[in-house]
Amino acid sequence: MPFIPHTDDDVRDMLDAIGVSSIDELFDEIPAELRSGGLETTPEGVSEMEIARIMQERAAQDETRLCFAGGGAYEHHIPAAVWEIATRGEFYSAYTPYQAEASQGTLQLLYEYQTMMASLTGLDVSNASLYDGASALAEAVLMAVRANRKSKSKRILIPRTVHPSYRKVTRTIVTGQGISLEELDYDRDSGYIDPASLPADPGDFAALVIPQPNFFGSLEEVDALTDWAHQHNALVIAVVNPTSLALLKSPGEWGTEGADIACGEGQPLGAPLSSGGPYFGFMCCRQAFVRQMPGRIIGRTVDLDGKEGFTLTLQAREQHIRRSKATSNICTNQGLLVTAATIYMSLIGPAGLEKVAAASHVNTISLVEKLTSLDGVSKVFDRPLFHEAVLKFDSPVDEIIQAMSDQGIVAGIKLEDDYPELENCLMVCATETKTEADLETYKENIERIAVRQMSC
Amino acid sequence: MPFIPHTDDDVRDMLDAIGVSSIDELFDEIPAELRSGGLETTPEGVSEMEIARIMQERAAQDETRLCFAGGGAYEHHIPAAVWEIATRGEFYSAYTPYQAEASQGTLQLLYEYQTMMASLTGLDVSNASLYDGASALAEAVLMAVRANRKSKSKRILIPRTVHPSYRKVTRTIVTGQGISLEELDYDRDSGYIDPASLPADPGDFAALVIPQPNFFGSLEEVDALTDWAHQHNALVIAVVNPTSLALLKSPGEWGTEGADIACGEGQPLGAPLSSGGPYFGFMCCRQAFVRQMPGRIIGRTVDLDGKEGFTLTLQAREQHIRRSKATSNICTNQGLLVTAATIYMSLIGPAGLEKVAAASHVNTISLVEKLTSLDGVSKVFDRPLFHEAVLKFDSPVDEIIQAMSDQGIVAGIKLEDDYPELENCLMVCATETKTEADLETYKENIERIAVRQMSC
Amino acid sequence: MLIFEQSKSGRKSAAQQPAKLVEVKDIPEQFRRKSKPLLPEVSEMQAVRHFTRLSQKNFSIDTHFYPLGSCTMKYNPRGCNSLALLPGFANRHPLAPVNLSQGFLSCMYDLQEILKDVTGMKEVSLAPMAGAQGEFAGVAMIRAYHDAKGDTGRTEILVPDAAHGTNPATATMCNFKVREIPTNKDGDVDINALKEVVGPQTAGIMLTNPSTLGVFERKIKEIAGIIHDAGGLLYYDGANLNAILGKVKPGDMGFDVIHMNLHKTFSTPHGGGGPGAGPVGVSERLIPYLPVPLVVKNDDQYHVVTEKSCPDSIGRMSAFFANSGILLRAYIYARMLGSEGMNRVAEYATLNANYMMKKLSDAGFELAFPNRRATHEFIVTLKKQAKELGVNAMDYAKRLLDYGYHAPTTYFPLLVPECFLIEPTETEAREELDGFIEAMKAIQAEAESDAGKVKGAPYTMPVKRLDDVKAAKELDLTWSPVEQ
Amino acid sequence: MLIFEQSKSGRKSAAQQPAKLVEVKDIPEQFRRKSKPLLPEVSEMQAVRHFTRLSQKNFSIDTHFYPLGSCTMKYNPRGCNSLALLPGFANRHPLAPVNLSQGFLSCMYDLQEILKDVTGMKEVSLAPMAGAQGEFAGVAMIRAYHDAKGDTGRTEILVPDAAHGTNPATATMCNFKVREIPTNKDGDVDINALKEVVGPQTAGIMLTNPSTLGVFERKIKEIAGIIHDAGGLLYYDGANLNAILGKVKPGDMGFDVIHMNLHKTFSTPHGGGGPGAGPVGVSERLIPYLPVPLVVKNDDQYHVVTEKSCPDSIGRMSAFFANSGILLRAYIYARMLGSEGMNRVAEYATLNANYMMKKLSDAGFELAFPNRRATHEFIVTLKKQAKELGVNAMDYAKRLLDYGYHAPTTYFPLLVPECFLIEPTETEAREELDGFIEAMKAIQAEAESDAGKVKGAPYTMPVKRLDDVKAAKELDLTWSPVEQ
Ligand SMILES: Cc1ncc(COP(=O)(O)O)c(C=O)c1O
Ligand SMILES: Cc1ncc(COP(=O)(O)O)c(C=O)c1O
Repeated sequence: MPFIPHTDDDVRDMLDAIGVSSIDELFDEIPAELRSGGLETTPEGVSEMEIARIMQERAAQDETRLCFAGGGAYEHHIPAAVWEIATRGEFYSAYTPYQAEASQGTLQLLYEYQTMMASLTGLDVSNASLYDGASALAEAVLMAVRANRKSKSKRILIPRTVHPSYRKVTRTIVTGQGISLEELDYDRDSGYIDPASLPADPGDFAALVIPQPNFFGSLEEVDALTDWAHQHNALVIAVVNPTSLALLKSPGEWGTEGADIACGEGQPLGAPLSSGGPYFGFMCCRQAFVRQMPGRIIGRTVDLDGKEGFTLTLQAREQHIRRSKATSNICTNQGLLVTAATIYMSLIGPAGLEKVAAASHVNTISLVEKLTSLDGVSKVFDRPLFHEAVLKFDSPVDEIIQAMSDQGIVAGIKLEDDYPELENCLMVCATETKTEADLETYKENIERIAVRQMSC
Repeated sequence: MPFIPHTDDDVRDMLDAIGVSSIDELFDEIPAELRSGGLETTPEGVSEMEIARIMQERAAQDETRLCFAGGGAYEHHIPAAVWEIATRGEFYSAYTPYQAEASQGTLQLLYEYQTMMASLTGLDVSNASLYDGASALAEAVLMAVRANRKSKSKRILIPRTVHPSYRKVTRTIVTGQGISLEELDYDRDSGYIDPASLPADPGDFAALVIPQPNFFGSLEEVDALTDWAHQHNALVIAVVNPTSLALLKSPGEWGTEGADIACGEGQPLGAPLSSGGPYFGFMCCRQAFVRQMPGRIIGRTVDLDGKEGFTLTLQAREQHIRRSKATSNICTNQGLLVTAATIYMSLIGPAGLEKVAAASHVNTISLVEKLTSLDGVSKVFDRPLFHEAVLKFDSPVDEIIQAMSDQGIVAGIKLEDDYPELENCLMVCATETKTEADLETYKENIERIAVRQMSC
Repeated sequence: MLIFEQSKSGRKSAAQQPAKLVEVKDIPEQFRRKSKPLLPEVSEMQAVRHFTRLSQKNFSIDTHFYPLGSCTMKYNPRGCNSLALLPGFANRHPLAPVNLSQGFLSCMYDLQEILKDVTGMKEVSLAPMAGAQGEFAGVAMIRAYHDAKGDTGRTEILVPDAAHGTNPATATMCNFKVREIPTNKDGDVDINALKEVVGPQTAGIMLTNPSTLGVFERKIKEIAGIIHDAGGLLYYDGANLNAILGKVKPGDMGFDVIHMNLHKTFSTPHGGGGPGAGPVGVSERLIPYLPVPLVVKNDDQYHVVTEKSCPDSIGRMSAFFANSGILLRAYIYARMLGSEGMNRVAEYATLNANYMMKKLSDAGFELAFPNRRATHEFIVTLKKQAKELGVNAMDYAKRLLDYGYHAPTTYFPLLVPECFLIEPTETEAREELDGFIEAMKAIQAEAESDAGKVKGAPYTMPVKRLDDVKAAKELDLTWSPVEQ
Repeated sequence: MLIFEQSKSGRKSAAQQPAKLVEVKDIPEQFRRKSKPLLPEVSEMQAVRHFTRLSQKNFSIDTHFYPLGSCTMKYNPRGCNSLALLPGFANRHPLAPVNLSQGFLSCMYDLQEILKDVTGMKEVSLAPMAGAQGEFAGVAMIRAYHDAKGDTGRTEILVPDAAHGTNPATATMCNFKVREIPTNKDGDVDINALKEVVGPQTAGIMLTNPSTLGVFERKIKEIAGIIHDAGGLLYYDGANLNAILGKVKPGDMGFDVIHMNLHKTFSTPHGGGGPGAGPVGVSERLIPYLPVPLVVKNDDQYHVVTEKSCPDSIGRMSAFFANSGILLRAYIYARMLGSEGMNRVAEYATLNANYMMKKLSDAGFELAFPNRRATHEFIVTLKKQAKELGVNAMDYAKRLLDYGYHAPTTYFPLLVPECFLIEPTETEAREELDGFIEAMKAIQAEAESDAGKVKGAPYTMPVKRLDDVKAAKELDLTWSPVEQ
């Protein structure tokens, strides 16, 4: 009986104490016709040793030698200490800190996290996490519609340079409430939203979403976009990569007044790629909007002796108090990942994060230079970029992806499903984890594949 | 500056406080002619990310798919909880528990460990570990010579069925003190010490070493051997595999009076194979000999309030008190491994250990049956065995070992270096980790190799 | 001390940084950050020591009995964690090509199958990242279903008054009006009240069964009939699935759509707040609307199915696959339990709850539903103590901490005054239950003899009772160096 | 509560056991065990909870400043641990064939090279499993060297009175007579006394430099001359290598053989007692006697050299290679530090020690060697406090625990009365040092105003001061069920 501590004696004594003769009797309120005959297709239980063998074999199938894909999930070095500490039972197996006095570890850590994120984004306050970057954007959109006092509009302007999945998730979540997402197209040469292309009279809208860097890795004209939105009484929702914020202007500094809400994917801060999750969404905003913010928030307070302590606060926004009038239905968030991120940021520090960002930037540029030196490979956009770039090949990229994966290499991300205009394009990323030799390996493989393609 | 927290300001302030102008000045008592110019061949420092890459590449070279070698180091399933808990900082980074009040975690654990080991071996007391099984035997020999009141002899009888490395290590350690190790030869058909072959008048000797199971995996006639030694006023040192003790008679029950000292290799209790270490040596003995036992011992006592607590005790045996008259020079032992072993034994329990032992036994027998069903493979000894067996091939085993290792399989242990009479012999072991399919894999590979050998 | 208070300009964990700061030439000044972000500048050891010590200030399953009702705080097997973090899994990019994905996808496919078996639903999507997101997906599917039929007048979702807050909040997010259904005195849904509000405007009902009152809704078939007859659909909140695993299947009760909380029933870690995983299961008619991605198996190859081939899907819930690493842990757990093990979960969780209920009742504590069986949890009400002794449920909760027990869920469900919702789970030994019961008795005695002592608790935690009012009034949500 | 007290017959961690108990038919009854061993019968969660909670009762580097003199309690990088446990390393059998060994052996070879560079010795063996075993190997080599020359009259090993206990104990184990050399008032070896005892019976001398008195032996060259002139050899106890890493090489000081404590200088974990690793390095003339195995490189292949090809070797120290996993950790650490990093270790360890020494002296604490520089450690003597206030070093030590600091080494070296041997290490921040100094001042004030308070310490640990006398007199070394 895995994980069940009862001995036969225990069961007998406990049944006696209850006054029933069998465990089954305890289920006697369940109408007999509903009782199932047990599970049918679920296999029999196995020991940890057996499942370990199974999982090792399966994991081995997916072993990646080199990963050059980004697209919202980035391979960064994660200090060993991060997960050795985050998986300590006291963090790993605790619940949401409802009993504050018995949860000061988690609560103080979250307060520290909020401080770090607010500073990184240049905004006043942070919540304690949302599910992931995409759903954080959805929540930001809902929040902006609630928070914008100057506009009753339910229109949101969202560039096509925002991550396609983020736009899809936002659509899933906000359309039920009658919110419309209007897409802004991008400049085909530079892969960014040209401020000059914005309509002079866009009509009433609640918010403009601004990604920085955008999905293609290009940098947007965040100052101009921010000011334009504010001029039209709209709020600005920044979607940012936290690593990039060590190099790039924080949303709080965009334009004259700064963005109003910043959100994004926390994965680069210590979470492994892990097939897409668990990651965490972060969200920060101006102090004025804090009561519209979804998710848990931790506050510093004092105890009966006046000693500093930490507790969940502003719970009146949340579903367990406000129920149908809550700012969001979110309850469970991504606490463990925030724990890891807080440890990560503490280990990496401000200088370290800048070095990571700079190395990723320079490595990607170097990779692009190497690859575009080959015949048949060209760079698609001519904008400054952070750590991703779109490359065009003169043949279908599926073959490249396939051939590279045979070497255990993830070559990048194919774009044409979401951007039909970007046929034969691959988006690549080389973070600080890549060495000069790794970049050469990529190039050599492309050369090899190209030769093979020609000879077919 | 990896791992150094000082800022430039700190250094300046601290130098000021000391009253020197540079760190170098602090080394001014070292004669100038001794000062080295720094390191010469040591490479420059690398980051954790870089060393991780290096180590991953090196570890990948040694990746083992299936291991059928034993010979004193056994692959057993290690519950994930064992090392997740043992590497918690509080266990991992603590020193020997000199300040008992601030080390109750380690101390209580060691007291629990002592209890478990004493019970497994059927003896009264246990120490808190020695380096490994081989050096534990060496210490047991020294101890027996000290402890034997009935004999002043420095002769030790040691069967050739004791692990060859254990005999070598013991020789390294005890010969300086004039102790002689006399080897007893084994029965060529059965691979054990035939009690009938023992001399009627062996002369004065301090102790007889009895391995169970012996190096070949065969079971010795421990009762007869124990009684024989005791009849000649010698002590009995048992060398045992702790896993086997779930199935086999404990040393305390051997013969009429039981063994006097039991020692062995603790690795099977939760330590990974890890190229031979760190493992731990265990040692247990009768209460009467406790003051002759080397190594740390933990005792239960009370605090000022009468509350139960644990502390290092009988320190008067040890080098830090007794100096040149100590029972041993051992200071640092293998505490972390004992931590793991204690967690392992708690998770596996008495029934689990028996199942592990039984499954290893049955798997090995099954492997032997499969292999000896092939032409040119035969079993060498006809004794009952625990979980190892010696097989004879009709061609040199180096080729088999090599060919198998190309498949990531460790085929077993070659014996002829230490036992010239066992030419073309391989010792194999199949623990509970091996499935029927694994055993078949072994067999199929042997068939394949044999075919290839023939076709050469 | 906060990590920031240990920070010093120029200090760093050098081994964790790329060796050099390479020069960034290609990013024009106007895009660059000017100010240093307020991240700690500490040594590696300072960080390790700080967070190790912080961790010790938490109660957790690994250290304490944690009978938090509705949360299923059972043992999180360590093996699930280490195996989910095997390099092949941890380093797999979510958009890795199909031949670097078969290991992961095979686990996901198998998990979908197990969850179908467990719930009796026809198809399962692993997409939602927690219970509440599963609820969202479920209610959105209900909307999509009605919409597809052109049945757009269904504007209301029914929710029992005992429901978890995420239920009404979810309905609102999906733009439904929420109507509360009262509970009768035995903890069942008030059928008459239900009949009164059901109608053509009813899109569906959200039910938890066993309910959050710790009792099994006996009239579930009748309720299903009422709702279905009115053209509505039934949503099952699977937070309490632990109580009936292998015993009753939601599909058999008549539910059309359900979510599961794998971080409860399938024992993935709560991590001090999350992550979770909230897969949804549906009956035949809702299959087209399932959120994507889904995993299918063709010719022994596993593939991800996305919105491209599911035009009616409510869409994506996350940027990539889902909370994949959590799903892996749940899969490993499910395989270790196996079919017999799952059955046992419900049995022993129920045994433990009924035992505690009986013992606490014997000790004089008032049960919310004395005539009912406990399911995997049950409710004690301390309203008498609050009224007569001036010691309320919160006081008992805080004092329990001093006795080494995490408090049960307090003040939920809202309709039982001064309540404790107690869920021991199947992984706790009888000795722990007895210890908790003894603590409750001891606190009762204290409350009777020295109420102030209980009201002043806790005394043995890192802090004494915290001022929540001050926290909410004088908001202090981030540390700032100026104040120091 | 002991784990045995949570044990109940028939309880188990089922997921950790092979599914079935297979029948054992081939082992005759006479060999079989009859009684069930006293191993705990607990659930997986009970074990996890028990040992997690036990761990919290420890002080450790990861939680506390731990300035234990002579023990070099510096930060143990987490990366060293996780990388040494990579599956390729953790699962490698010690007797794996050579082509499943190149990864491990290359690390060992590289580590040998680094240690040669660090120590200035000609050859290194990684075989010894801790410092004391390294000492044994070293002294055994000294014996083998003399024996090989037929110089069998050398029966004495000289050891300064300040030496660590393992030094004389080792000499005894190697069958040498130990002669103690006194220390002069500045902490150096008394050269005149040394000259008096040196002679043809001298096999060698065991020295620690810096010595365990926290000072650098300035006359080391002269001592080396005296010993060498008499035909003896110099043994270097490398426990204090942290103080001089990259600054002075033992080989340059004239030592013939040395051991290193990698669990000190190379920051491998102490694990609550061990494991360690005590490699030995030798000068040219002792190479033939090095313990086996050694790793050599031929044509880009790494090989293990054993006793077969080293006929004069003192032999093996362990059943297999050595404490391999610890050597891997040390190698990883060495690579992260690199040549510059090692230099810095000595510099900052020395800076920290001298800073603390100065500050404590300023605060009125008496230094054992006020006229000397501290090396990486230094000694304070509390003899005045013991005499005048009746508060001894042990009392100060216990009271420090209440202030959140592990005590320094007490009562060692034996020749300084009521001493604290304080070693902060380079990984501690100045703030920690200042905190410790403030605690010492506060305790001093307490000792002066309320000696009883200090003598009754500690108060905040899991237990109060323990009765060591009872522990030794009424031996209770194992738990037994009968007594309960
Ligand atoms: C009954 C019930 N429903 C729904 C939820 C919400 O699930 P989650 O927290 O995973 O979003 C919970 C969780 O607390 C719950 O107890
Ligand atoms: C000076 C000195 N020499 C030798 C040793 C013995 O080393 P080990 O404990 O590794 O056996 C120590 C360890 O405490 C020591 O401090």
